Amino acid sequence: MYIIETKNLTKKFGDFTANNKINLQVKEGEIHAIVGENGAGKSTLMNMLYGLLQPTEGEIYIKGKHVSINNPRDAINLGIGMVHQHFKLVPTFTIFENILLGDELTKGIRINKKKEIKVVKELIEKYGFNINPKDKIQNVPIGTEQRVEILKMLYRNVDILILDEPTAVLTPQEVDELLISLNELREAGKTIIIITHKLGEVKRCSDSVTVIRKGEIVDRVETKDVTEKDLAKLMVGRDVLLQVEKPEPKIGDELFSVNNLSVTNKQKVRLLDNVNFAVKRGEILGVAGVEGNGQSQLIKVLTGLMKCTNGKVTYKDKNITNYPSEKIRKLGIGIIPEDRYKHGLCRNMKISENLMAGYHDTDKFGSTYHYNYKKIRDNRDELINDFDIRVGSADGDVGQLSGGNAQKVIIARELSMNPDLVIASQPTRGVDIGSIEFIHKQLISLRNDNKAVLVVSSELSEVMNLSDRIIVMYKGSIIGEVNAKETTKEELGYLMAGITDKREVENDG
Amino acid sequence: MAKINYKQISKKVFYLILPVIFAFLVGAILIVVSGHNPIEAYGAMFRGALVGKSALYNTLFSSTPIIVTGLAIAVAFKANLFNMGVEGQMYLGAFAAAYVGFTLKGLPPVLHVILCILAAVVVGGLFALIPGVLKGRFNVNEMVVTIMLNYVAILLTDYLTNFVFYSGEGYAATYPIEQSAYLPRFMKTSQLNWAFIIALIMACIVYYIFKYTRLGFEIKAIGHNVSFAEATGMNTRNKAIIIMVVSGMLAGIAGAGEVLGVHHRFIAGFSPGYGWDGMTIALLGKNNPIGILIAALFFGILKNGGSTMELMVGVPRSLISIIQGLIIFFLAVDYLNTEFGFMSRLKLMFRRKVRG
Amino acid sequence: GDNKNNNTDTDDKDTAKDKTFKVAMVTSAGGLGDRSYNDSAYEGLKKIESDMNMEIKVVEPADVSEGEKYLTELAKAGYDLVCTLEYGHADILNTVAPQFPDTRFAIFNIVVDQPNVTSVIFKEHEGSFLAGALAAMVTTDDSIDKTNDQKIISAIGGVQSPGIDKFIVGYEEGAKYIDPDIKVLKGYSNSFGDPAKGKELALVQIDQGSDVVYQIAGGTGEGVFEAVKEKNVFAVGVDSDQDYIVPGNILTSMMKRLDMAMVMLADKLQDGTIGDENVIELGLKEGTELSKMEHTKDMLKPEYLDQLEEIREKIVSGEIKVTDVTKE
Amino acid sequence: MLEAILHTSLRMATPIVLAALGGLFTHKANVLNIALEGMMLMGAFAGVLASFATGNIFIAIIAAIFASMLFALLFNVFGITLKGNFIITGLAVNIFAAGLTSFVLQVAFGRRGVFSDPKIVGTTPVHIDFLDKIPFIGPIINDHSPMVYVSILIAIAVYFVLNHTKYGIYVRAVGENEEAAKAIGIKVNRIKYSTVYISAILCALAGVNLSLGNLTMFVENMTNGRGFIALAAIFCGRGTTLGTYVFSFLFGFADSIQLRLQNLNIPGTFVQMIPFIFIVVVLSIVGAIRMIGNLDRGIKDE
Ligand SMILES: Nc1ncnc2c1ncn2[C@@H]1O[C@H](COP(=O)(O)OP(=O)(O)OP(=O)(O)O)[C@@H](O)[C@H]1O
Ligand SMILES: Nc1ncnc2c1ncn2[C@@H]1O[C@H](COP(=O)(O)OP(=O)(O)OP(=O)(O)O)[C@@H](O)[C@H]1O
Ligand SMILES: [Mg+2]
Ligand SMILES: [Mg+2]
Repeated sequence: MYIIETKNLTKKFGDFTANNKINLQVKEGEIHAIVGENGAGKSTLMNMLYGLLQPTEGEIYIKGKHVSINNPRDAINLGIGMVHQHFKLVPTFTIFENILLGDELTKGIRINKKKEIKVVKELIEKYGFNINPKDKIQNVPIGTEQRVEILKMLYRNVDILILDEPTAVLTPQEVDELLISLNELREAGKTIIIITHKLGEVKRCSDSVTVIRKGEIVDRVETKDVTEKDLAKLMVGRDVLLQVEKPEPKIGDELFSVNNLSVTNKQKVRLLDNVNFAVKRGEILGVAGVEGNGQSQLIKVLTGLMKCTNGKVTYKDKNITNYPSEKIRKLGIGIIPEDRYKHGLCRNMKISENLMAGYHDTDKFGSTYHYNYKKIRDNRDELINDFDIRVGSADGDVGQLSGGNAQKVIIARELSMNPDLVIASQPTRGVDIGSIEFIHKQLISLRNDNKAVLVVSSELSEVMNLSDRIIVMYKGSIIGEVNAKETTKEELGYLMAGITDKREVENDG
Repeated sequence: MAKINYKQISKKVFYLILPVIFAFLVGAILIVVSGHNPIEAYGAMFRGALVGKSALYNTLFSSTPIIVTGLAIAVAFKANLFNMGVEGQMYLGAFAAAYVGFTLKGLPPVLHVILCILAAVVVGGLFALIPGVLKGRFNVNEMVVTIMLNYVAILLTDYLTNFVFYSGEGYAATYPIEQSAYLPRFMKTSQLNWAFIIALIMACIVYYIFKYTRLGFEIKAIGHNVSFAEATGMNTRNKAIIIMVVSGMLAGIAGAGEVLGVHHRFIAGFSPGYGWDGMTIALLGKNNPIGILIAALFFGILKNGGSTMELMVGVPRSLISIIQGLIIFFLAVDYLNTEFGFMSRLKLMFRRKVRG
Repeated sequence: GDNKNNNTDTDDKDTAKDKTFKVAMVTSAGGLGDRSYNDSAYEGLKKIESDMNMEIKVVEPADVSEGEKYLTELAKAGYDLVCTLEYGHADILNTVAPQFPDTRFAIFNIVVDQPNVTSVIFKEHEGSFLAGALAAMVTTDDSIDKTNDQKIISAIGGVQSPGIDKFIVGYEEGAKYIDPDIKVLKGYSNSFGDPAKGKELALVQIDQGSDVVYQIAGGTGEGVFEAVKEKNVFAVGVDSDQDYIVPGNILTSMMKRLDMAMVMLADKLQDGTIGDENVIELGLKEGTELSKMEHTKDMLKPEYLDQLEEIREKIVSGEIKVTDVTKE
Repeated sequence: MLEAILHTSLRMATPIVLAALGGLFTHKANVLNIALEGMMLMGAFAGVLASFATGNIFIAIIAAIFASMLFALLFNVFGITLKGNFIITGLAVNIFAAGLTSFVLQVAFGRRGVFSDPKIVGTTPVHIDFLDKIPFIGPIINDHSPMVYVSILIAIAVYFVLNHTKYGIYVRAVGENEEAAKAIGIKVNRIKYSTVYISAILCALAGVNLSLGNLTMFVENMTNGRGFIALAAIFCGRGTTLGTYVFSFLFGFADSIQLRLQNLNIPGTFVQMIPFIFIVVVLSIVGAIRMIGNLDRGIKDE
């Protein structure tokens, strides 16, 4: 007897079949993982379970009962809660307001804020999260948003919790904490469905796994029976390199340097504090750090989205401090921004248009006064092919692409312009392992060509695998630098937590 | 290339015509209520708007100014900039054209016309520069500023017309422009004039800008996602200013067309709200120049046919705006998009019923 | 063209007796329902229909640019007399009238020099002079409970333009003629259809001591009437006899007898004399006058009316010259 | 003098305040409501008709609300259910309302332009004795039509509803992140509908205030752009209740100053520009101050 069972569940978007005759089976009290490539149809399936999408065909059984879920309310009433891949929170509301949205506590008609805060505080304590209920969502780091989403569901006392890529945006510590929490929840009798691209996490926390490929279930296995490699193969249909090979770096001249960079915002908060570093040709410099320690601001300043209040940025011996992104790209710097759908792409524009944005005034697409549509289309087809972007229709909007494929559009655009330096922020967030392999290969080959990469990632393993050198940011400044080959996760962890004298302590002793 | 989907196209046409038919039906009821014969009334409308050369010409004449204001608004709206000040920019542009029209004397006709239009373009653009700069530099809501400046523009032209350049002929109008600044007509019995050709040229230019130029690409990107536009190097602050100015320039041309082609002088309060009509037209035409031409033509038919309906049958003027309002209601709906939602909802309801 | 025109006129004279004439009227931008200018003309038109058995038609173009179509179509439809109340149609008549030499056109308040166009000019400044004089007489008259002892009166125009200032300046001159110390407050509502603004404007003026408020502002003026009713002071109506709107509080109305003018035109059309005189000026004698003051006459001292009559004669005889600001 | 100006300002601002407070709800739900003008006009019209027919001001108010809500229904059906464009639908409401009012006047009552009649009952100004004792403030807020006091109460109520009730939270959630609201099971369209109805009710009151509070008549198009000024006030006030109120009042204030200055024989046209230029200047200054120390590039979507 399954707590969730679907029979021949099918979802079509127009002529495109996103889910084809899916028979999902989840047992009560287990953690069930769903894996699959980008665009395989995982989110679509979950959205149907949560009432956000209506199936084209097929049936859903919850606790053995045939149900029709027409909206999230129905789902919640059936005890199903969902944390979405793209968070659904109201930015100007506080954490407690977001958690209680739709279930406010009132006194008469007036909202009882005091009581609400108290209730939410208790809830937070119960699950051991470290967040302040009175903070506004727009001011908290993305990891906190994740927890708010989970709390929102836990407050509603759901039996079944669906988590769509919950770990994509978390730091390793946060991931550990989350997995522990999930375990506790299972212990408490809840059923959990988790979608993730990180097969290590699947191994660590799940009881069983369903693998989806191109909208169909390929296999359902018990976690203990498979290895990460097996899963990867099931997903992609071929063997996947879990770590990309990297030859010894051939370090060249200094290409890019940042001197005494500082940013003080309107509220007189110092977001960046005297940041200094340099990137040389032939190397990949990684920037590690717990989210919220100034990496975002650093990238914003370096990519021309924000102005610094102090300091100097040099590229090829040219002072490019406070250059807007237009000029930065012109100098041969490729930009892979942190926020995919805000700064990297435009959902409502075509794939071809997204593939030219930022370089739309170069003669690659015709002249400034006349675009050549053949060139634009050729560019699109070439990049879709070269970068293996999986599209339903090449003529469609980027908004129709799955998260990972959308990211590939950015990568394709920036790398195809032959940059000398790439500034990449979270380049593989939400991307499936096959694509991660691909993106890493691209960045490394760039480095091998005597070019350089500056990469920021909250994913420690990514930083460590990819970089030659790593700098660690803490509270807006650089707290330390390590050699990627020699360092350990522990060492980085200490630095990220702001502890610098660790090594000295060891040496002394 | 995608193959032509006839089913899709015929569906599109069907859903376009359906609302018009519906609006006319409701209109027919009101015509009966007002004591007239709807068949006679609509017949007059149809004849007045479409039958015969001069009727057709008059329809094109009625759509001329709103083609241009529609384009002016589309340029801004497409970039998500709410330029509600096209009316005011048009007034100032019209005044500038009239000023050059009556002050410069003895110029060859073509040159004079070009100078007048240039003046309108410059003045319309400069006036739109104010909300543009306020938006681009200080992030001041352009919708509010343009609404406010409309009043200022109209008051200012009123003043100039009534006191500085008053013709002395007993009504609020400036001196007449020189004959050399006239935009000639195509035939004596219709007011259709070269302003229409200018409107078509503007539609082509805007089409070209949207489709083939960097500015067009950036307008689209800014309209869809400003942060994305900024991050991909489009300098949205300066672009906001430029886009507002381009919009204002087009508004100026709309004004110049009225002065040089119709009134041959500036008349205070000459516009019955072309700027507002332009807004509806831009939106109905989905900010697309071809769509705008079609929507403007449709409005031209309504207006020209409407006046024939009043002249010939005596249907009250207010009824024409009621029918117009009704049609706009129905056209506002994106039937193709809603249709799917509607059908699937019906199906769902049906399914639920069957299951009990 | 002239010769032919004369010929048609003679033809008309012969057939005048048994022909049903058709008269059409095109309203000004304000349209019908302004209870003044357009409505007054429409009154005349209706009289033409009922008393003279002519066929009539009234139409309301949406804006000035439609004027040409309306005038052309009406001429084509065989109307013998096509009158337009919109001054903005002057240029248009210059184009349209020559195309229809057999049709008679008439326009008001502006002169159009075409053989088949009759221009009817009202000397509103003269009537306004009388209204101003009367206002000056009553403003300090303590036998009337609606006025105070301050020498302040006022005027409210729809928009600031020579066309409107023509009324106001005449009014001011009339007042100053009686008493040079009279102060005339002026305000404009920037709209002919904003009664709320009109009321506020009037209230401010009344607050500042005005007790006779002259409105030349269409629908905005309706608000002025409300204000004087509320504060129990006087207003002066315009264009048609508006005294009835707030009986007792509208001192008088400066009537522009468009109704009479319309009837006069129809008369001339009937007896074929309409081509005799192409510019008709209607001053105090013929078409501009104060209302009968049915509701206020009893409040006024008889000598006021005598004095008004005296002034009237002086204006008619040319002894008093009233400024016409539109002619500058 | 100042007292008198403020007294007038309050009265002149009231229709704008009411319409703006109504528009605030739709604004918060992210529905651009250009139809304020048309709804207000319908309210003014229906109020006058009902007052004429029954002589009862309460029935007049209810009729006004009813008529205005009918137009809100149109707006909802076409703008929200059928997903039409809000701006077009709003403009259509305005055109339709203008046409319908004059059509009904003409066809049913045989009148044009103005509808006034002694049978039309308006509201009478309220005199509150104890306010006489308060210097300065007393004369400003005393002797107004009841709608002025109602508008102040409504402003407080709007503040309370938007910030302290479930409904207010839902409206704001729908406006700020529709997806978030949907995901939690809030009926997004129902919330949007309701905001349009609320704005219709308040616009009806604004219209009634215009046609039966300040005056006792209907004149075609008598709203004269006040709906758009109200919309501007909402944006100027950055969507807060207090801000909206303050800016609506400022419009009334600038307008009443303008009326007074006209009588000082300064050229009328330029004096009449004062309210509009004043608002632009205020916004520019506020904007410039906000830009100090701003580090982000690019324009912002508000
Ligand atoms: N609204 C939509 N319209 C058209 N196609 C859609 C729509 N939503 C999803 N798709 C398509 O359906 C497919 C499945 O999408 P889905 O978001 O379920 O993928 P996913 O497995 O969650 O991928 P990822 O791991 O990248 O999140 C994709 O190819 C996507 O392009
Ligand atoms: N739109 C209108 N509605 C009602 N009455 C009007 C209108 N325009 C003018 N009038 C009336 O016309 C007379 C004066 O108009 P006049 O032509 O002298 O002024 P104007 O400035 O030309 O007006 P407009 O600006 O509307 O053309 C007055 O009797 C006034 O009441
Ligand atoms: Mg997904
Ligand atoms: Mg006095």
